[in-house]
Amino acid sequence: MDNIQSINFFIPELILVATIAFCLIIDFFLSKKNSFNVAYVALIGIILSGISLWFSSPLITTSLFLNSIVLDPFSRIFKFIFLISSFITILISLDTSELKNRSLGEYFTLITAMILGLILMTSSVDLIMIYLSIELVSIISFILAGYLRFKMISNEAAIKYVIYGAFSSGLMLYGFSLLYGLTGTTKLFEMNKVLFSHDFSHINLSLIVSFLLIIAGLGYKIAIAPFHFWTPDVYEGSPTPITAFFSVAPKAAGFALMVRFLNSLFGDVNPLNSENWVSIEGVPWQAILLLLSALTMIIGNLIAIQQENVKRLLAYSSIAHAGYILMGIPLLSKDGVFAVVFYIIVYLFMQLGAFYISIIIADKYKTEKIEDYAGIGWQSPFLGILMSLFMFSLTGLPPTAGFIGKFYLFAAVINAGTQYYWIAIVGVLNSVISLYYYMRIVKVMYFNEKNIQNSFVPSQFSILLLLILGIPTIYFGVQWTYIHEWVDSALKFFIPNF
Amino acid sequence: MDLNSYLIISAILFSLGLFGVITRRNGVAVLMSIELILNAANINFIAFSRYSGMDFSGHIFSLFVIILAAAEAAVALAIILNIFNNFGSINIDDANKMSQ
Amino acid sequence: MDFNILSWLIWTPVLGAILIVILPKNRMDLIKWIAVFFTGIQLLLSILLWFNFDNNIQGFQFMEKSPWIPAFNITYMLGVDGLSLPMVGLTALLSFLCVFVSWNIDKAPKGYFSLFLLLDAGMMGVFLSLDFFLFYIFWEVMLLPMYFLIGIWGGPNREYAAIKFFLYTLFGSVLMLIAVLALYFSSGRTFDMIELMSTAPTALSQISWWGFSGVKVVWLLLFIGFAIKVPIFPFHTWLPLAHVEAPTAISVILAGVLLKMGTYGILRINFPMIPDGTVWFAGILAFLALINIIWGGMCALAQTDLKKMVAYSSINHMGYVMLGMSAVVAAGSKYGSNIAAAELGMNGAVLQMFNHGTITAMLFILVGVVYDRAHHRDINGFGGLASKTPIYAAIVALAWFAGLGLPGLSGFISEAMTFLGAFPVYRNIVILSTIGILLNAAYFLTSYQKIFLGKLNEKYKDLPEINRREILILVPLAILVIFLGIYPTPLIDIMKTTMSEIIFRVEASELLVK
Amino acid sequence: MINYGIAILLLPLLSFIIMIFVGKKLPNRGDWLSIGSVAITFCLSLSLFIMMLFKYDPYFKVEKIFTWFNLGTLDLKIGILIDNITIIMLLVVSLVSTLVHIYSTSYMKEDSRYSRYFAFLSLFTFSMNGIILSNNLLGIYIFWELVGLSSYLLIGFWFEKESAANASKKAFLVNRVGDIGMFIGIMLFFSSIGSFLFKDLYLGVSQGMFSVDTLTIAGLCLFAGAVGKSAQFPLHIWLPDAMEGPTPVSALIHAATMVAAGVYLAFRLFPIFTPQALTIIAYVGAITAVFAAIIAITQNDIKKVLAYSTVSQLGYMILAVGVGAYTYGFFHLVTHAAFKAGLFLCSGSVIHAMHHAYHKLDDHKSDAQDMRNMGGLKDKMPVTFYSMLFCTIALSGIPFTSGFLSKDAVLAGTLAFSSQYPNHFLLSLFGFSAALFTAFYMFRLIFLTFYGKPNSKKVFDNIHESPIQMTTPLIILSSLSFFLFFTFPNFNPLSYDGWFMTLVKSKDSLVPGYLNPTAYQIKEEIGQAHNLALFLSLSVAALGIGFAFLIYYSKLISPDSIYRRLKVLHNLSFNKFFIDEILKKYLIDPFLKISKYIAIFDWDVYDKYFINGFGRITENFSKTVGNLWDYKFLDQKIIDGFGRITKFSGSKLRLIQSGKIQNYLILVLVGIIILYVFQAI
Repeated sequence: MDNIQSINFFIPELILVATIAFCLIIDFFLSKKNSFNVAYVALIGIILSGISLWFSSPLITTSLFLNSIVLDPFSRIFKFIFLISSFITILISLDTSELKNRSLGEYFTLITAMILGLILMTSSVDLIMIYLSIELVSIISFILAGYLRFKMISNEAAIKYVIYGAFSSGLMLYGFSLLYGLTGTTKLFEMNKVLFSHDFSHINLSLIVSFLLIIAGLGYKIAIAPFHFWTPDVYEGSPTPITAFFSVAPKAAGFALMVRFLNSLFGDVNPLNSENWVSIEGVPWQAILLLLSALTMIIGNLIAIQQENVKRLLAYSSIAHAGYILMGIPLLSKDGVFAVVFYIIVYLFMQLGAFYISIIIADKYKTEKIEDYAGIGWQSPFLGILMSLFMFSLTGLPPTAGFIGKFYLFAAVINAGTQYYWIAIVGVLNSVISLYYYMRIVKVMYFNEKNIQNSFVPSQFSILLLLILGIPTIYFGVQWTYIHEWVDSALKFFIPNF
Repeated sequence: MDLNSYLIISAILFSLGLFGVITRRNGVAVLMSIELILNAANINFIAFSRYSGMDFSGHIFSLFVIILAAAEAAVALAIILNIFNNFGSINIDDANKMSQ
Repeated sequence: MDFNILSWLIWTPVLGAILIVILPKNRMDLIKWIAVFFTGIQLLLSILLWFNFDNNIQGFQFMEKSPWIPAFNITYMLGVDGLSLPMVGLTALLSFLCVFVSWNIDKAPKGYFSLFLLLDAGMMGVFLSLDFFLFYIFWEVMLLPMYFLIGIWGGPNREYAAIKFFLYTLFGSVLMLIAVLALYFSSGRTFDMIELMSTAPTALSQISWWGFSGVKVVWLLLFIGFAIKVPIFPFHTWLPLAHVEAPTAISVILAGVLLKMGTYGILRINFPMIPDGTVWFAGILAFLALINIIWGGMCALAQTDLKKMVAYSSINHMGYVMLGMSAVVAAGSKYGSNIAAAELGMNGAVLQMFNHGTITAMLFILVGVVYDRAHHRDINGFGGLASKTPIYAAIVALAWFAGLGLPGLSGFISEAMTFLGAFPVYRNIVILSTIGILLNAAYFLTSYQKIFLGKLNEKYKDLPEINRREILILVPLAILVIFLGIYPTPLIDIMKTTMSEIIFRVEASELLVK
Repeated sequence: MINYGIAILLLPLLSFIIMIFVGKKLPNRGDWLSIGSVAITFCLSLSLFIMMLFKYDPYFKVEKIFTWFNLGTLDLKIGILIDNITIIMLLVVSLVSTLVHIYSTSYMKEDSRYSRYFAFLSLFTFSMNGIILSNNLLGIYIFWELVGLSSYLLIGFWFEKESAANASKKAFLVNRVGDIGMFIGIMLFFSSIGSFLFKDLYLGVSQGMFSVDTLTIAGLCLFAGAVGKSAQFPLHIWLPDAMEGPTPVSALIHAATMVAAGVYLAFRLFPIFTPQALTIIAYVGAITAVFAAIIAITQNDIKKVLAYSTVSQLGYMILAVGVGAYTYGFFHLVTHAAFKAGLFLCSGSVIHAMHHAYHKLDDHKSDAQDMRNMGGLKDKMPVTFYSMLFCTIALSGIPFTSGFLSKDAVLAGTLAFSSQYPNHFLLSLFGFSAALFTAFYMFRLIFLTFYGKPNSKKVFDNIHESPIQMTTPLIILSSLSFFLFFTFPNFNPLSYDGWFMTLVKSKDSLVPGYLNPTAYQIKEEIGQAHNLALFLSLSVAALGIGFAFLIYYSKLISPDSIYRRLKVLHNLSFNKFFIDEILKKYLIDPFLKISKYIAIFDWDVYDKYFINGFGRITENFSKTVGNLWDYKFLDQKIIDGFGRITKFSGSKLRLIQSGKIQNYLILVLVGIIILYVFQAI
């Protein structure tokens, strides 16, 4: 479809673009004190974009802008994920004291712009577009990470992030260039055809090198070991709402991109045989990804055990979660992709919820230390119960959504064949390890009593927001048929060949 | 000159970039090294595009890369400026509060 | 059926829990009476179920089935048979009694009783669900209230005990999850246990893992999950800790019901679904039973903490259950088609599960009684209490003798059945296991003597006698212990059809053909 | 007939249930209830007995089988069997029990747990009747343990005494050792036959369902139960300690009835014992008989002497089973029940009197059971004295007593066996020497207690004859030692023919292959050995009594000089051959120690280091990874290592200073390289 025709299918994104522009204009007229009002503009824009997305047909599968972007139900789900997570992040940002009394116009504008980048990441099928969207997200991330300009650690986070990010994208770009040289095209589907129609065994070295360099670039985005080293510093230095956002949305986009990139590049995606696909030979990408997955879970969990700071703990644990999710990608099956999408959806709610509670508690008690959470379960039963719920869900205990997410992941692994059992065992054992540190928070909240008897009730805004995050966490643990069918139907049209 | 010469040059550039990124203390120098890596990729793109002769997407790609590199450099320099204001140095390893 | 009695059994306590959560904090008495009311209803329902149960029908009764997640073929499916019915009765009875046991909980009773009711629902769900996924959900859901109940209301070392219990059991259950999924996918995507019983035996043999047959791998994964609950040596070390630290009522539930879940799971899932694995493992199971019996008995003998001794005695007693279970292979023609022995072993095992439930409940309640009064549990720290508290001493004597397997009390007949059942197949193991009978007597009598006999310890000359509430809690258990010791037929009649069915399924294994 | 049996079984149980719950509140603390129930039991037994005498049928048998429970294919059957042996045993038990009940009303009058005592006695009577009436091994095992329970409860009745508490525990545990053997035996039989009934057992054995070896082992396993219950060597250790219980209890349980249950079991099982098993049984019995008798010689506690005497006499009975003269063994069981119960009750009477005397003098230190504190009680307690004397005569085997008849028969049996198998001559040697020692120590007891000078005048003055409730049972029991009661239509005091021997007929062995001689052959041989045995037993009895007379009555030989001369022997005997100490040192203590080690291992090693080790490994690993994070390891070792390596190679890379971010980047590159290497593998 050419560019003009494509516009018709690009309305949600266009609304976002308009919102970004509008935000910038509004911000111009607002004083520093009132600059937070830009958030409402952004929220309205997100809602409008969401509505137009909602009413766009879920069944249309086509490519836009001269085959550089696709429109498919798979990316549609992710668009919703980004809209919801940014919506919640903006709400959280409005509530936190960390960002009080700052000029926030650009902040909200940047978040909105980031959504656009994320959306493009999930729909790109052209190397150029992929690179562009990744850079769009990255550059905005650098700025947001360093948004607290006068805070040393925020600066530090930003410089580390920017150097790491630029370096990684440089590596990835070099990988792209090799891939381009091998296949002579930048379009993923054409590359796939070339890879399957030619014998690459004599030059498989360059293919592998380019694959590894690209994995390094993508791996940096989703923070899998050993490309995760920036994560803790950046997560700690960034404003907490941004940390929460980073641990969900760019990760989701990275996974979406990875799923699309790897499956359309290396997998013989035949829609007729949509259960299990065939991989090209010569590149052991599945084994490498499984290894990375295991490594990521183990490292993420092991370092998370050490943490005394709730925010850092959640940041590290998000690495472990990336490891779990990564498990579903190399399976080359619909079940695997399904599980990845499902897990990301439920992960969105529980991770944001846990972060939000830590923000509320940090605002109220001025602490992020785990031991200072003592007795909170008794002082504020609402926060205690919800925090426990999020912890259970992150651990993967029924009847929470986190369990269902893990369940589908393991189901996909088991279904893929006995040769994958080992990764399932590594995965389940890691969730046992994760129980230890997640439960430590619950333990401190309930078992270690403090003498503080005054009870603490969060604001109504917080309660509402927490319910928005908490109810899906429990409800999807009990009844997830809709979500299952939604994701399932989306994957029926996953990545058709053009 | 054939394709291989370009590829060798780009590989050398890439390696130099890597070396510079790893060894330089100065933030600006690190950024410059990263530019080397990007340019190595650019050379690749153009060489492949020229010698494989299929389409111009390689050229287009390298144009985009140049633009994005500029944008990235702008943001990075702004951050380095900020670092300089806060830490009084543009040595990136001086910005190391968290690990202490 | 219009009245879904099984659903009511599970969800009644949940209703109670919700009601308690809604109530204001200061209505202490009301909270307790609500707990009494809802567990009481559950008990009545289980009695109703007991009387409406038809002993002669093979398979499951009172089945309920409704779709839950059709996309993944997960259903909400409940049913009861001769294996689960005794466990349901035990759960309902002990839950009801334990509400009274925890009458004096004064630390956050609202939280305690609501969690307790949730625990009750979870246990009931495990015994009633016929959908493997549902089973797994209940299995894990039960852990959460347990974690809090030990961690908040437990003894001095409660945090450690709680997390250890949690980690241990989660470790087992996640391995079980893999097995569940392997079963699901190899048998044509179903969690329906009844269907799995017919499809799984052949389906599993078609997969293999690193050269091991799927039968063995899946059997072992399931087994580890269940073995931790039983607990089977060497997965037993959470038990003494958790039992000692938990409050009395929770110890009762832990030992009385939770341990049974392990053996219940093996009997419900491993045995009928993977008969080949069962046959392959039966010998090791018998050997592990021997170790449980001897190891548990010897550890109990050496304890100075009364509650720890009782906890180790549970390890010892669950060994008898496993010994009886291993007898199932006797039915195969390889072992002379000794169906009578298999029947003895299997019925004995389930009978022992029930009897140990009642006996150990008495033991823990009695330990709780003395702990409430003396505030310690050191066996050597008492002496001569029998002259001060004769009624208490008499009830303890009854429980202790039931524990050591005195004929006429329920423990004896089930232990004897397990021995008699396993004997034809595992002669040497059974002969060695009989040392356990001696050990039982040794540790129970030694502790009894140290606490109750001899000169009265002057410290306790004002020790109050057991009170009426405590006696009333113990009376139903004591009646059951005596009645089933003399006349086990009502219980055996319920389970024997199901046991024959399981034996028949295991017997069908090709490994058992001569 | 079966209804009689059921009534006999259940009446004491009923009395137990009522007594344990409401006994204290009943008038007279409920003793009438227990006595009444046991008296009715006695009447029922007596009527059965009379019926038996009228029928006069040696093969009389009534059996009723119930299904206890059904498991699908397996019917678990139990039931009641009444034959002549049952009836005789029932009569003995209910008679002794009734008398002990009556005796106890006086003996235990001052005890605060009076009603509980009677409840326990009822429980015992119930369990003992259960053993007798059972027609199956499982039933016997069940009641076997239940008599163990009542024995435990009654030995430890005065549980405030540490020694009583210990003794009761010891009794239960030692008995359990035997019971385990018995249970294994039961399992061996059951696994082949699928039934516990004697009937099926006999049938199975006679059909040759067992090899001789299996049968030997199974028989010996069952016999282990008898070894425990009947206090045979080496499980005899509990019985002397059991004397910590009230004396009437010792008389009933530990002399007359419960300990004889082992003999009763052996009697029931005789037809299935193989020759090998019987030989071992015979030796166990013989060793026990002589061994316990030797110990009895040096004991000073009046009850201990009687206890060892009981052990010794039980050895006789077992010996009789072993040599095939098992009907004579049973005969000895019955006669012994009467006079040994009499002896115990007499000793109880003495102790009671001594105790009261000490009590009056406010002396709580002196031992009322020590014979050295007694002496000359003959005139003060004439009824007790004459009863005891007569029982002693019976036990020593003097003609005109029942003891003479039964003991003589057993000895004749051993003699016959030894003449048949001369290499087993030790059996009869042991038998006769035990008879010698028996006569000696029993008369030593009589002389020390009733003759000579009283040890303390004050005590002596306060001694009184016991009340009528206590003396009546003494008279009844001692008179029952008169031979005529057992030989009724036959008035020859030297021959044991009579109703008993007619009605209790021995059975042929059922072991296939005719390995054992038939009952008729055994009877013939014993008949031939009878005269020799008569002569020998009379002479050894006379010898024993003579020695005792010389040493303890006329004091012609000083006991001290003998002690000195036979110091080692005396020490051994006095200390019971150190069996308890040996068992404690080499079996019990090590076992307890192992248990302790295992518990410590389980809790402090296995759990702490192995199970928690997983946690610790995870933790340490995470610390290591965490340090890796902090670059203590990676930064210092690997990265600096690179520097060092490059420095070493002389390049100009010394300017390298790894900043923090650069470390990350290096790790990325290292990661990629590792992955490359990995994929190549």
